[in-house]
Amino acid sequence: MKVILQREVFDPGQIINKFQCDLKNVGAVVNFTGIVRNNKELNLKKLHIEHYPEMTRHSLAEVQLSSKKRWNLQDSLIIHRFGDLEINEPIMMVMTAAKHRHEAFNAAEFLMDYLKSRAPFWKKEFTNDGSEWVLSTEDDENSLSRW
Amino acid sequence: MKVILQREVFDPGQIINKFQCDLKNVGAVVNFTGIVRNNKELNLKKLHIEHYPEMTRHSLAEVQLSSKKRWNLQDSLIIHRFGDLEINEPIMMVMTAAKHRHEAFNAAEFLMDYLKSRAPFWKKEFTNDGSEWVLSTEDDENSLSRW
Amino acid sequence: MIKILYFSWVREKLGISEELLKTKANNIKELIDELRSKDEKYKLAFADLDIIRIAADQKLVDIEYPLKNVSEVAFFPPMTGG
Amino acid sequence: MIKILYFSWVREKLGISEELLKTKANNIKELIDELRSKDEKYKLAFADLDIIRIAADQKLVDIEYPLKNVSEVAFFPPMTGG
Repeated sequence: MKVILQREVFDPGQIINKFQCDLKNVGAVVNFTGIVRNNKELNLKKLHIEHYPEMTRHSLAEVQLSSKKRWNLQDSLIIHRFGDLEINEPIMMVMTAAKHRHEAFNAAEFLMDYLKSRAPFWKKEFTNDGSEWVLSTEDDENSLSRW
Repeated sequence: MKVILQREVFDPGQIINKFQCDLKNVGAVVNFTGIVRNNKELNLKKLHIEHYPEMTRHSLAEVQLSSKKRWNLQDSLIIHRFGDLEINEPIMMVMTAAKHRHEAFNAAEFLMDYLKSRAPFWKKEFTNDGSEWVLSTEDDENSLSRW
Repeated sequence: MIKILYFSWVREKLGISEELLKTKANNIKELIDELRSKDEKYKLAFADLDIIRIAADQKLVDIEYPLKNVSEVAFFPPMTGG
Repeated sequence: MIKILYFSWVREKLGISEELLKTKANNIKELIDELRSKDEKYKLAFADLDIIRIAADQKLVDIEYPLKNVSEVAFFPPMTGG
């Protein structure tokens, strides 16, 4: 289990292969990759991500541990970037590995719901017209309640 | 949208990167990889997969199309191997790409549930003691009903 | 003439993966009865229809499915892919 | 002495990312009242507490949370990561 916070762009395929390579007798691996997409006005110049590093590390490590127990995961990995990101670059990735697919899927969705509403990251969109903080959605605030 | 049926082992990371590279303005990519794991007795020598190629192609292409509409997918990909497979090799992979994560997750889970119970593949386990066809599970037979 | 395909242990029990059959069966049920009457092997392969799945022209169908215009029927156990 | 951190637009409205404060506040609510009384900027940043989230020693807490033994408090808007 690992939490990686980094400024640099990462290579999803390379990380997935490395993650799978280290597994032993696992049947199911689920991966979610979040990618920077354009805004509604299609004029995004860059996305900036601010975070609260110590809290991010603590809270993600804790939620990883509880998801490991709950879904009997063999392993999981969370990568999240901060700083300046370009359109089409990966923002973050969650990986889970378990014996069976439902466990791996559920754990990955849970980790994503947690990340969206409880991990201290904030996105700011920069356009030609200036910059604006992204607002949280009702959906993201409520998704965690299903677990 | 593509369905790939092949005997040869594939490189999950390479396929994921290729898939993501071709996407435009997508926010969420989900990947499921199924991996050959040992049997309960821990004496698996190889896994053999038989299939019904024409039906596989038809049925998977059809279910891909309906999942695309239902979850507003930008793209999806299904790879499934047949023939002889070794422990820890990838068996199959499902990828989905959508604007939002719930759509990508739901479509990937639906495609997996379909694959498990409706796509004409059969697994046979070879051990030192001989060979045996894998039995379908109640769970796999019923999972599709939730969609 | 109808083409019949067998997969997995159905194929193994019968010792063949496909055959062509001239049949007057109106539906799958009648086709299975006809096959059963051919040979002991078929009786064994089709002993428990709960664990047999059927495709007509590559679509999953049930045992009542009519054979009119069907050119390919396949018999196999529940799927275990993925 | 308590360390206070500000993130995202809370940080921008205040013009600082952290400060050290000597406070007699018993809980977060009292701490916010104290900050509000300091300066117009704080009044603006803490105008709508529905859109403020609070962490005490890096754990999410609510406004009634006691400050006893807490050494670091953070104020920020709802998270938008992932």
